[in-house]
Amino acid sequence: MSKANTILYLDGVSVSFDGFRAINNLSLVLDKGEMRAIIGPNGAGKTTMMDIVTGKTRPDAGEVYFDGNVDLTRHDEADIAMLGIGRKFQKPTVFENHCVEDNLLLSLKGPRSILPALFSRRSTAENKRIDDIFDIIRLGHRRGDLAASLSHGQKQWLEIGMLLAQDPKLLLVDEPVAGMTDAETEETARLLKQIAETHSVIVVEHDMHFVRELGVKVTCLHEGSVLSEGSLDFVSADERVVEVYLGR
Amino acid sequence: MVPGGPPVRDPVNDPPEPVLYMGFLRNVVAAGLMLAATLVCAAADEAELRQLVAKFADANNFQATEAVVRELGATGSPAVEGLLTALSQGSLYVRKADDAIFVGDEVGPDIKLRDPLNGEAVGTVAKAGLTKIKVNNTLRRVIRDALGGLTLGSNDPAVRLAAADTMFKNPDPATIAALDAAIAGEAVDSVKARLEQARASAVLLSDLGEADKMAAIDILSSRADQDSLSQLSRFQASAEGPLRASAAAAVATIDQSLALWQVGQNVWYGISLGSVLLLAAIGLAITFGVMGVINMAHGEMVMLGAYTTFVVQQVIRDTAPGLFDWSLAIALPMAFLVSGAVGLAIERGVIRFLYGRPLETLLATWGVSLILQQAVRTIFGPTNQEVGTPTWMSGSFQLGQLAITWNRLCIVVFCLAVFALLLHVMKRTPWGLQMRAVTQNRRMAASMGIRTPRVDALTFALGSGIAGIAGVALSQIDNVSPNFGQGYIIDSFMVVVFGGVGNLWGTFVGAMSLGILNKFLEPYTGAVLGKIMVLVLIILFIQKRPRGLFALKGRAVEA
Amino acid sequence: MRGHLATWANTVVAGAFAAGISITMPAAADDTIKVGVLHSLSGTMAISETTLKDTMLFLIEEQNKKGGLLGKKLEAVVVDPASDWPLFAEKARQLIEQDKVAAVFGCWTSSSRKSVLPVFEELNGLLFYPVQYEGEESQRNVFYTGAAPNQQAIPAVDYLMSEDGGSVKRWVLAGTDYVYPQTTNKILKAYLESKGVAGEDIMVNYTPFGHSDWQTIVSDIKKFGSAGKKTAVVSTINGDANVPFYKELGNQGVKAEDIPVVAFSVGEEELAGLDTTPLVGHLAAWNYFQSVDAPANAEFIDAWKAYTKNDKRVTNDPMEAHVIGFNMWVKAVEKAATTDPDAVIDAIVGVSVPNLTGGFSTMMPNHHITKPVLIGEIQADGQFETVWETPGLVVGDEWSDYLPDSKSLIADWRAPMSCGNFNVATGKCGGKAGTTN
Amino acid sequence: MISQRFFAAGADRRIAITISILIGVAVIVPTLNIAVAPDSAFHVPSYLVALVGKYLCYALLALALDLVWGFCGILSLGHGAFFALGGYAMGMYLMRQIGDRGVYANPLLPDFMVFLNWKELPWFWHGFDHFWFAALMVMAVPGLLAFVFGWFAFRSRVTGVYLSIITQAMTYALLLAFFRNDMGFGGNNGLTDFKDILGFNVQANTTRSALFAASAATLALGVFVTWRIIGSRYGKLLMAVRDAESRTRFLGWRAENVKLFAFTVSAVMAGIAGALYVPQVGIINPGEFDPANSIEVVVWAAVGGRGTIVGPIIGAVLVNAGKSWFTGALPEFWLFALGGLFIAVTLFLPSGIVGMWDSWQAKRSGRKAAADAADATAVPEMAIAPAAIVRGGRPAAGAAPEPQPAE
Repeated sequence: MSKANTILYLDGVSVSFDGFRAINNLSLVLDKGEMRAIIGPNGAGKTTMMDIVTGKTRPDAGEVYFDGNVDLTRHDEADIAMLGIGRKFQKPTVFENHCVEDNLLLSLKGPRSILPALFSRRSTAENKRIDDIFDIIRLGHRRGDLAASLSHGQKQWLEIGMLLAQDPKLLLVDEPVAGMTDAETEETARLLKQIAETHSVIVVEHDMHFVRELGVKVTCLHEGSVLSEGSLDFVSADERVVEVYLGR
Repeated sequence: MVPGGPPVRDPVNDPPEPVLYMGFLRNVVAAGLMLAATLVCAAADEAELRQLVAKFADANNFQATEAVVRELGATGSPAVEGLLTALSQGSLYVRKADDAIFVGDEVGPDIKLRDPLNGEAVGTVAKAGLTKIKVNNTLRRVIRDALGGLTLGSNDPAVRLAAADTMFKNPDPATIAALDAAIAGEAVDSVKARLEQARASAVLLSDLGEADKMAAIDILSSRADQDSLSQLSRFQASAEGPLRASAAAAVATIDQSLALWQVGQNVWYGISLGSVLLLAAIGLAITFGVMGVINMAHGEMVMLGAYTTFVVQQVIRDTAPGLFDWSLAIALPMAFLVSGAVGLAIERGVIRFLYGRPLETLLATWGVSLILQQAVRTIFGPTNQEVGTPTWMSGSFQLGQLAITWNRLCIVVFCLAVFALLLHVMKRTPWGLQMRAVTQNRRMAASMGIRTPRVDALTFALGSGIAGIAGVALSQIDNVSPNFGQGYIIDSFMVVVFGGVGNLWGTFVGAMSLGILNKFLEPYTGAVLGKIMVLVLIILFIQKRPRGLFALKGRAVEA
Repeated sequence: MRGHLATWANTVVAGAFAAGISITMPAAADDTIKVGVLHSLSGTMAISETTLKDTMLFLIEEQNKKGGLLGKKLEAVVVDPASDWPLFAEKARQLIEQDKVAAVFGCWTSSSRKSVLPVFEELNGLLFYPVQYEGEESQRNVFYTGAAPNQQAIPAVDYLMSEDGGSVKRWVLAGTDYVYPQTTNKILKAYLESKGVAGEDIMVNYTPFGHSDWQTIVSDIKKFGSAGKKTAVVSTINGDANVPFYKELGNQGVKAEDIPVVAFSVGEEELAGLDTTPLVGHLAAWNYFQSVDAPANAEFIDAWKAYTKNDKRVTNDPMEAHVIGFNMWVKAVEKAATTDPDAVIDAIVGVSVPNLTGGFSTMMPNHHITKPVLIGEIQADGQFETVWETPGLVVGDEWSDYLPDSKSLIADWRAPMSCGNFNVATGKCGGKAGTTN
Repeated sequence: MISQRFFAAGADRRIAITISILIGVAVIVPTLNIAVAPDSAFHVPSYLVALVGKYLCYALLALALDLVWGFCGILSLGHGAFFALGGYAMGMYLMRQIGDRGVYANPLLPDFMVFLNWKELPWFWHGFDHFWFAALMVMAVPGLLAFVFGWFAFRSRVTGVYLSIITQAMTYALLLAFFRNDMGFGGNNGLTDFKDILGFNVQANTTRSALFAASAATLALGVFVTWRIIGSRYGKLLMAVRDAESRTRFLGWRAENVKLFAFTVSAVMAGIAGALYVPQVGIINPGEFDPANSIEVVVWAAVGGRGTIVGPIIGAVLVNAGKSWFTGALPEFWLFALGGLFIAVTLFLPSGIVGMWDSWQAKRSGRKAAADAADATAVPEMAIAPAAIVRGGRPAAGAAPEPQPAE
């Protein structure tokens, strides 16, 4: 396999915690501009995979490359974020004690050192960018409210908005529609598809309707390695997948 | 050993079995008499002795008293033994009226008098009518030496052994003959060995021939302790020729073996310090480690345990002095209950409103600790309270060249027992299971029918109760004062955090390693720098392992 | 909005001044003379200092029974500086400036004394300091009624070197690591060396405050003492650490006949927390023991026990120092017929009052007093028995003769010299020359 | 821009008032002390000047702690160490100013070195005869210690109680070290017997008043600086780190640097507070390193209101005023009162005095809110008090308080 045209390249990655193999010889390749859905039962290693990609967990073995030639195992979270990988957590994580607008302001692409942050003024370009993102995530009417006061779904969107503000090349989105109403789910699918037009995206999700709505290639993980890969129909027809989901 | 003093642990390595040696008793008595005979030409008769004793009345300074003691000692009469013992304990009196000498026992404001030689009761006199014959250290030493000579013939092997030790430490060539006699009559091997060592030390100072001295060097070097080392090195400094060489060799050997023992001694001190740390920290490992309550009042729980011990001992002293040796055993459950109850009250009254806000528990329990300290100060006063040590915990014994004190040994054993018990409670009992269930997943536990508030309260009470029984043990080595707990709180937090919060084994290993580390540093750096270095090492260690020694690994769910 | 801000501003201002206002409240009644008592009632030093507070209350009550002073009743103003040194300075200032006390009796540690010195100097107050200390100080406004090193340490060493004391040849100087032990040990070391003790026969050891694990040090002492020469330990270990130290000594079997320990900070109060049976024969050097056989002492002990309604309350040396200091102050005030500090300072030098050991103590021009020095051995009942005492009274020597830099200094607060550190070599008064306030 | 915000509504207005009051106090109190006759009702006695001056230094220390604890979630149990180091730097300057007026009249060595037979000035005492150098060290020493300590600790991601305990270990180690006479800082007695500061007698009323004014002004400056920091984008980031550290990392911020900056700034502020404190109380000794002192600072901040700017100031002044009063009025029982106060505050005022005031205000204005919804842009300061929102990442709604294992 060539790494050349990939945005993310995992080969033979393994990691274990206290003897438990969370990720076992996992290989996964994502092309530039691709959107991929990852499914798998609980404990399949989905979140751990994201931890590895974003630098939170170091793999015991294997290669992790970003954008063809950047070895991610040599960088920490902040570096990786600056390289252009954005991550949304399973549980919506926003700055609850800041207003919605400040949440985006802190996420905007730009220098990440202390002194500029201490003395910087908000530029018109930044204002424009924030307005644009508000248009995408449709939270403009709440911009002055505390993030804590948002509904669960709105927090999910805000977090996606924060990812967009970062302007990453690759977005890792962990269960974006958990706890959302059907209408919100639909809206989220639309939002992600819109994002995927300009970014590479990995979506981890349990909700099959949502995955179907995305209409992208699906990877099913089980016990830390890839069980099946292909279209959703192909994967859901795979007997082994049915087995791990339904039990024997 | 002060004759007639408090019962001290038998220093004999192999337990003396007087009954076994009944058959030799006659021999021993005979040897004693023989010895007496060699010390003086003729046994002084009683009248002569009384005359000597009467001299105490005129002896108005220590030197004069000392002279009388020496004279009495020189008589070699067993009759003066009781008299000298009494003198060294400060219970020999002069009756002001007629300058007569008596042994006296204080009974309230009066003194019951006994005859100094035959011990017959003579009557009771008010204190004002008597003058006590003062003794000081020098005099006590002289008396001890005098008794050493006298007691070589004692029936009790332990007393003979003590006598041999005294003579060993104060070698005098003039005693060689007496020692020879004693060795010849001695039936108990361990005592005989000590007598031979005492003789050897005397030989080194005598003008006996080279062969004798060579043999003496051998005997001393086989003893291989600090005393024999210093005697040999002193001898080496003055000796010449082959004697000097062989003394030097012996010194080198002893030095080497002592250095090894020193390592062992440091390990023991470290374990002993570690077990003190563990005792202090183990309750905190529950309240802080398991429940997440930053319990600044933990030290005060320990203090309450120590004060409970004090109260228990006071009651025992007043009502049943015979039970005193059991006082700690009685105090243990009491302390557990007292501290546990106070802990329960704190949990129900304050802490339960603060769960989930660990840093605020710090504030509230800090307030609680101030109140408890001041309460104790108001009730018991600010000064130290006397917590006695049961006789079975006093003194020390030798294990090879290790000096092990009984109270430290008891604390180590006790600490291990508490730890094992706690592990058992946590791992093997339904209550422990509930406790673990509640701390791991509260809601799940609640829905399984576990009454979580009750488990919280009992867990906190358990942690506090354990702190209380730690207080019982620590009262044996430290001041029992209102500030008692303050001295342990910082160390306890260090231990728990160093070991890894929430892990009992971590606390155990943490306490022991900090204790041993401290004791190995202390000889090189001194106590102050040693402690600073340990603190710095903890800071550095936490950089390396930000969650302590025994951190739980895994995909920690982080917000 | 305005209203709420105003309220809020009030809170801050009220908070800031609450202390001052409420402290001013107890208005000074003119028919009493106030006496400040500045001893920690909480914190680490409460253990020692609380007794001294009680002593002062007792003395004031006794004096009032005798009709007070200058026809007025005495009134005690007790504050708690809580073992917190800067708080000592704050409280001293409060006592002098707010409560207008005529004299202050207080402090225990050197740090607390050092902390209040500038306050007493600035506000011209009077401080009676009752605890043995390292010396090297003489201040116009302070009267040192405790022992200077020459009134405690040096006689103790002299005794141990004497035949009665066991002709000690080898010395362990063990202390808590702070100024008093450091200075005392420095003086002792110089003194011992002047008496021909070799450097290798002196072992100096320092431990932190509140040190509780004495295993290593006691075993080191044992080892040091087994070299064949008679060895003694001179302990300047601070109060709190003494109990575990003595417990360890007892348990490791260090007997007073073999290695006696002479302590300068262990008195009856400290021993009250200990079973002294294994410690019989260890020594302490003080200027007073409860066991001293003197009528004045017996009378004092009885009155004290009656006052505290506690038959077991012990007395100790710093208490006696307060008794002497208080009586000296009373006498000086009577002599000057005023409580004005300047007048009292002038009047008090030369004042002589009975001490509790059956003699008289006199305030010297250097603001230290004359005292007998007693060496006592610990008895099984927790008391000391005097085994030796100086033939006469010893004058407190503020500037040690054994430290090179203080050799040539003297203090004399009488006019015209009126100097706390007059250098006899240069003929100059160092530092605050001519400071009368 | 600044002046506009300075007089804006809400929290900013509160800051403006605080600064105005402090500057007012800095001018008025010394005037009332010096210029008004002692028998006048308006005279402020010197005793009060010294006392309140001390409180103001404590307030600055509490503010410094709150910058890291309230706004960044770093519970430092070792802030007393920075305070004490600043104090020692100032104390060393004051010692050197004594010159040959010490009791031994040694022109070079402080008295405590003379009687412990020191022959020459240790190297780290050099330079302290210049005020500028001492002033620099007042900031540099605590700042450097905080920087090095924080650099290691934050990089290794030591958080929560682990961090708190190692800060405690730090101050405890320093306590023991400064107790050692060999360190050359006067051991247990510390540095004392000061004579002059910048050529003025430290005991003179005018000097004391000037120091008071300096403390009040410095505190005002501290409030201003803190307010500017909190209001900047960095300040938002600081609180973001407090609330969701990993989120900031995944956004590309280096959370360790964010913390390190605040920790260092806070240490410098604490050092300055210590430097102002020393000439006013006249002594600095290792007691200031006592871990219990650092815990007390936390208590002040909590009583006043954590995560607010004025809260710690109010807390420090109130608790210390209470302590001054209680230790005089109830010497035997004041610990009960103080302990009871701490318990009561945590139980009944969980977000401190300011927090309670704010929530009371919010309730009151909540009634008006329907009519006056336009004011929504004015964020009340309470909003940034974490106590009011979510604790330990657990939704506050309806959940009963429960224990959680320490992290």
